[in-house]
Amino acid sequence: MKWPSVIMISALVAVAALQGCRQKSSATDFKPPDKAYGSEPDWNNSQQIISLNYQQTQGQRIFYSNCVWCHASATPAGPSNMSNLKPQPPLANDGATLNSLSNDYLQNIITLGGSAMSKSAMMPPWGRTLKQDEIRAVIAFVRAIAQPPYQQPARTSSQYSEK
Amino acid sequence: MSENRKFEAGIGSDFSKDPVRIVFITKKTSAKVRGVLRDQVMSYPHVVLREIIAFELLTIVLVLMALFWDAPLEQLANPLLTPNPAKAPWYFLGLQELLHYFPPIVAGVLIPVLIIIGLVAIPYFDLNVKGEPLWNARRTPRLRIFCGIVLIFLMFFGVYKAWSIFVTTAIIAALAVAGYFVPAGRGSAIEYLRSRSLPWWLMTWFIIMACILTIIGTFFRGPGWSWVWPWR
Amino acid sequence: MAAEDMGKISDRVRLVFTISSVIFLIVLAVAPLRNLFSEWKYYKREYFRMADGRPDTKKLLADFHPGIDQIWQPNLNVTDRCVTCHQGINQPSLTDATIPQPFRAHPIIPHRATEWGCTVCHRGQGFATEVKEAHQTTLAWEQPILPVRYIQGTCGVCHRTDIPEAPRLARGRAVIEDLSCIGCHKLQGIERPLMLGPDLTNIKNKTSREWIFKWLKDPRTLTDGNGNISVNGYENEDEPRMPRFRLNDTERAALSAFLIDRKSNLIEPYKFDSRVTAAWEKKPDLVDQGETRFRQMFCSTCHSLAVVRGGETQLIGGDIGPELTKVGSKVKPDWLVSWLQNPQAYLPQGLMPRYGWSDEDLYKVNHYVMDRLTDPDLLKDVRIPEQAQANDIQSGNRLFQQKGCGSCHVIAGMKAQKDFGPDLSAEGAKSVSELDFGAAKMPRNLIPYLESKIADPVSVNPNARMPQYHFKEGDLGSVVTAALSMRGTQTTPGIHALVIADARPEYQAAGDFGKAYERYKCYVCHRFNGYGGTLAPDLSYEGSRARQPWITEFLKNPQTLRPTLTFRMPQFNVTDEEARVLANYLALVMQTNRVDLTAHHPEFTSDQASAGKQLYEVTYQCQSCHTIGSAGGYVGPNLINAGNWLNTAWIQEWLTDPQALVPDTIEPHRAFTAEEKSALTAYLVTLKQSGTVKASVPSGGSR
Amino acid sequence: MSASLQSTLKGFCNNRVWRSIFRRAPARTNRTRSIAIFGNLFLHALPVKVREKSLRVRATYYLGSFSFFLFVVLTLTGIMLMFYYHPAAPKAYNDMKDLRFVVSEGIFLRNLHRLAAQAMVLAVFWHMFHVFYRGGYKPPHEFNWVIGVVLLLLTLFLSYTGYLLPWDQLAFWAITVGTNIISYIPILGKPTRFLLLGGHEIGENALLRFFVLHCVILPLAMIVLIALHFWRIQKDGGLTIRESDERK
Repeated sequence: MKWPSVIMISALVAVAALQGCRQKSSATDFKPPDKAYGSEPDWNNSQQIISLNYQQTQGQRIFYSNCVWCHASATPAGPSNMSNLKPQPPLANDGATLNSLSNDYLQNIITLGGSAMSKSAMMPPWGRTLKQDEIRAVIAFVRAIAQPPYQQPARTSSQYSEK
Repeated sequence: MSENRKFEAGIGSDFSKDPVRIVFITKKTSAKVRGVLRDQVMSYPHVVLREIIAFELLTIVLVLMALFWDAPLEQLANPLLTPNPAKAPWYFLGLQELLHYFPPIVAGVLIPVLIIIGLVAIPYFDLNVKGEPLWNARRTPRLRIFCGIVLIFLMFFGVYKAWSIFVTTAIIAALAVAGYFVPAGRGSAIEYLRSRSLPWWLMTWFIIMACILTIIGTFFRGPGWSWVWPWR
Repeated sequence: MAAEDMGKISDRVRLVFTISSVIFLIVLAVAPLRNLFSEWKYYKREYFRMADGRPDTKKLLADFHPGIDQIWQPNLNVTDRCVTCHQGINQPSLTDATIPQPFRAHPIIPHRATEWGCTVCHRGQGFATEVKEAHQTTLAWEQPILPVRYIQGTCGVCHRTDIPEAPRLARGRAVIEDLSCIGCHKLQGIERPLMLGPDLTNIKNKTSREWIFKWLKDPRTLTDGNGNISVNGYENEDEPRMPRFRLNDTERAALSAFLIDRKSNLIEPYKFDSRVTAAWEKKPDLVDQGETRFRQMFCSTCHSLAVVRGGETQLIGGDIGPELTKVGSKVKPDWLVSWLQNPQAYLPQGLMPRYGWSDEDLYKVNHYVMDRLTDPDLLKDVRIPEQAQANDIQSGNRLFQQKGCGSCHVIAGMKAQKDFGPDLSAEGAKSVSELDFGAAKMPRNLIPYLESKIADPVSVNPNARMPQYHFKEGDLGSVVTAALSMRGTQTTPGIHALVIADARPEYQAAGDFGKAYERYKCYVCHRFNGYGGTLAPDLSYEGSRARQPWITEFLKNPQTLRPTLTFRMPQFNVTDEEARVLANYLALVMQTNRVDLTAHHPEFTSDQASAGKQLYEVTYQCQSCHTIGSAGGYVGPNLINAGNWLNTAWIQEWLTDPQALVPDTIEPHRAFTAEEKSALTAYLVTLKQSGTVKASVPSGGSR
Repeated sequence: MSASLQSTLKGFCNNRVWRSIFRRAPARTNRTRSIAIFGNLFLHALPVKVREKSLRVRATYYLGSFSFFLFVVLTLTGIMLMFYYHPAAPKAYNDMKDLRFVVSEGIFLRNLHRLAAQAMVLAVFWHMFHVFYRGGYKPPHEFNWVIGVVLLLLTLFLSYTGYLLPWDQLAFWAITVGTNIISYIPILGKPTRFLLLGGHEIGENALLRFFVLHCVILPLAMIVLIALHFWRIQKDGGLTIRESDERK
């Protein structure tokens, strides 16, 4: 009467052990690929390279085409427009200023412009020039280069309703 | 069964205990039922049981191997992408190796056809019916013929620079000829070689040749059918 | 002996039978269990466990299914079982980097995974449900997963036009085009231009054998401002297009002898007006004046010079033409004069425009170049016999062909070399068995092959004919990305239909305009109906934008509209007649039907203009980007002369939707009311530059 | 324990259903044992009695049996594999992938089939050599030897036709090499190759022909010849016992 159970148990143990080895070996063989879709040097320390994902890379592109002129200390064309503006716009990597602002707030001020959010009218509204996804990407890029680094707020239920 | 022919009827076993089995044997046939009763056992269960054991062992080995060894699968067939070397299944690699040495008509057609004819013809030449050792009788003429034929073969292999075949053939022929010079009643290994018959030598030569060629074709041939060492 | 004994079985056989039967049964029972331990089942269980421990379990497990999941798109030839393990790709709550793979959500991209599958972009084996088979190169699958850094390579399979979303791909394609890879290789999506390297038939006129010798040693060393051989050259600036060939001194001597021996007609020295020579010969500031003229003509828009700034040598200037720091040690004075006068006589397909020089300017600039842009030490270390030997010439001729020089350089009387290197138009689809790794120690896989072959051709094959290229940081990756995008003709009908061909419009300008257009090489910087360069504004709609008199004036004396630009329109010294022809053509032909110049506009009132000024300065604060006079931002163009410059209809249309007129402009699209638009237009057309303002604008102004 | 087990067994065998199938009680006498062999369709290819010496492992190494069992295993696994297989390019290859990655036990079945095929070629060769060295081809077994040679060729051809079916590079080029050898036959070579491949190149036609040969024609021929082979062993007087065996 004992035979069948003994057979089954020993069989299971043997197969589990053998298959277990199999699992491990193939898992360690596989080297995960390089994760960076794009990259950006840290503005405060050009030796440091920040890896960007797809969305951040798209934000980087839009930032360097539309925003860099006023929100960076140097532009592709050389001098920055920052000095011509009063009040001076914040640098895009200025974490001390921007980290405390929520994604929704940034999304709004970029979409509607400074005057709509009771800020300087020098910030134009980009809602008709850029798509919402593009603005979201710019925010993602800004978050990626922030110094001090940006910390995601604790998970809220609203995150799940996104999209 | 016409009436005018005579048959001798015999009974193969104990009539009372065994199933009835009638055998008609004409006078002319040499086959005879040798009824040595003591020597026999019942197929059921002896043979049946042993066959079941054999089947079980085979299945065990096959299943265990199938669990831990995966059948190879390469990329999708692509006529534009010739692997170098393109190899036949392993059992044809001996033949493919021959093609490397000899002209296609010889290696691809003549030799396989001769092998098949040879295999089919074996039982119809009573060369080995008695299993008579090669050097038992008419020793000197046999030695001359044997050496002559071996030399012709070696020349043939030499002309085509088939050195792997040449060397193997030469060694086996030398062993066969050695039996001629060794007097009877020496060590058991030499005695064994001396007592071999001609078909034994031929078949042994064939098997060793086939194995060596297959092994070379499988493991020692690289791009352009050039010689490579498998451990490199 | 009893007959019954004939059936008796020995104990040994019984034992063997028992044991083998037991093992047989065990094995048969166990064999099917292998299926339970498939890798994918492990990941299914793991996902279930992970989802179970999260607050959003219900949502995560809503479409959980314990079997194999797959995305099936037969027209794309996609059967992707990746989703069997990558179960969270559509779960927005699994985007954190803390979520372990394979469960993390996919970043949002324009192509939804459920529509396109995974392997279309990522490659790898969609059939597989095992980690190794799905991701790596195996016997049954030679195309591994693309590392994310090269993933833009697959964008290029369908998108043959550059897309902004794939910057590495676009950069890689640009580098491949820039380095003239097409000279030796067939490439997907790139056509052979009329000229790759300069014609070497008459090089004897241009330079010396010593210089050729030095150039062949390493073309980059010539760009070093300190006279040192710098291995890195100017890493972050443009390199010479000429790669470094592996040549020894004998070979270099032979090649230089061969090139300098070409029988060409020596050019006649240009005869300057004797009054000019007499007047300027003795002037101490001749060279300085030449330098000023050189600057004024904005040669630096296309050519760069090494400048020491803050202790660091930097190249300042454009990269359309060669870098000129030491050009005085390279070229012969007579050649330089004739070149400046008419470059198209020496190189008909070259990019250098034909300036209208006065003798005085030519004399001054020529002296400046031959005097200042030199390095006396440049050719000091070149030791070759003065006279070219016949055998040198002969072996030089042989080398010229062996090295494939004829693929890029033309020599009259010699056959051009074609398809010198292998066809790379389907390189990205090559399987491992088609690649020649030689004895190189590297993973047998296309990606490391491309990386090392492009970075250092001899690393893969010591006898490679391919020369050594040098890439700026990151460009190697871009080039590999672009090479991976070249997958040849798509055999899958579904994908074939998706290929978005790169429309490369040809713009042919005819008549008098065509002559001037060709003379000044307008298309090198400007774009005309999709054809031409991107350095300067697109002129396809210039007639709708600018007023004809302004264009005429601008051509005669270009001014800079955007204060921040370092690249400016050169001073070509356009003749009145040519300016008229060019302006006429631009104003009449280069129009968009979005702007109706014939529509009648009511006259603007001064009230409107002052309301517009209010809007400009207070409500919308346009001065944050635009300058009027000397006040305002650097980003947009200077509007001080807007009234003379821009058509009224254009301003109206521009304020309505700037991106409709110039798709990539960064002018924000605002929702102006009709009144606001009229008011702003009214204000802008009042801005006309007067004589007094002219003096304060540094870069000149309209006459 | 043993007694109760035996009585249970007895009861089981006395069951009406059991008796309707097997008719006879367990064989305890030589007569019933003979009937067990004789009256059974599957066993009656065996002789009722065999010589004790032919039971020795060294007499056969069970090579013939192994060859036959491998054929049985191949038939069973082959039939199961046929449920998943389409003889069309490139579907055939995708079926291999499905067997490997999706079908439950698919890869196991394929492993088993492939292993058994290789093992059968080996076993048949070995069987032949063994029979030769034991003199098994001698009268009255001559013709059975010839049948054996034909069975060897059939085995090779079965294995060879099966080689193409996965439609991968290995299959394609192995068959290319093999069929090129055929075309060396003077006059007949090219037409034979054309007939075999259904064209000048290996393509879908060749795949279909190889499939039909592999799954229908050759197995049928094999079954008929195996039956004949077994029948002849019995009719030719059982296994050959060598004189050296007799002496011992």
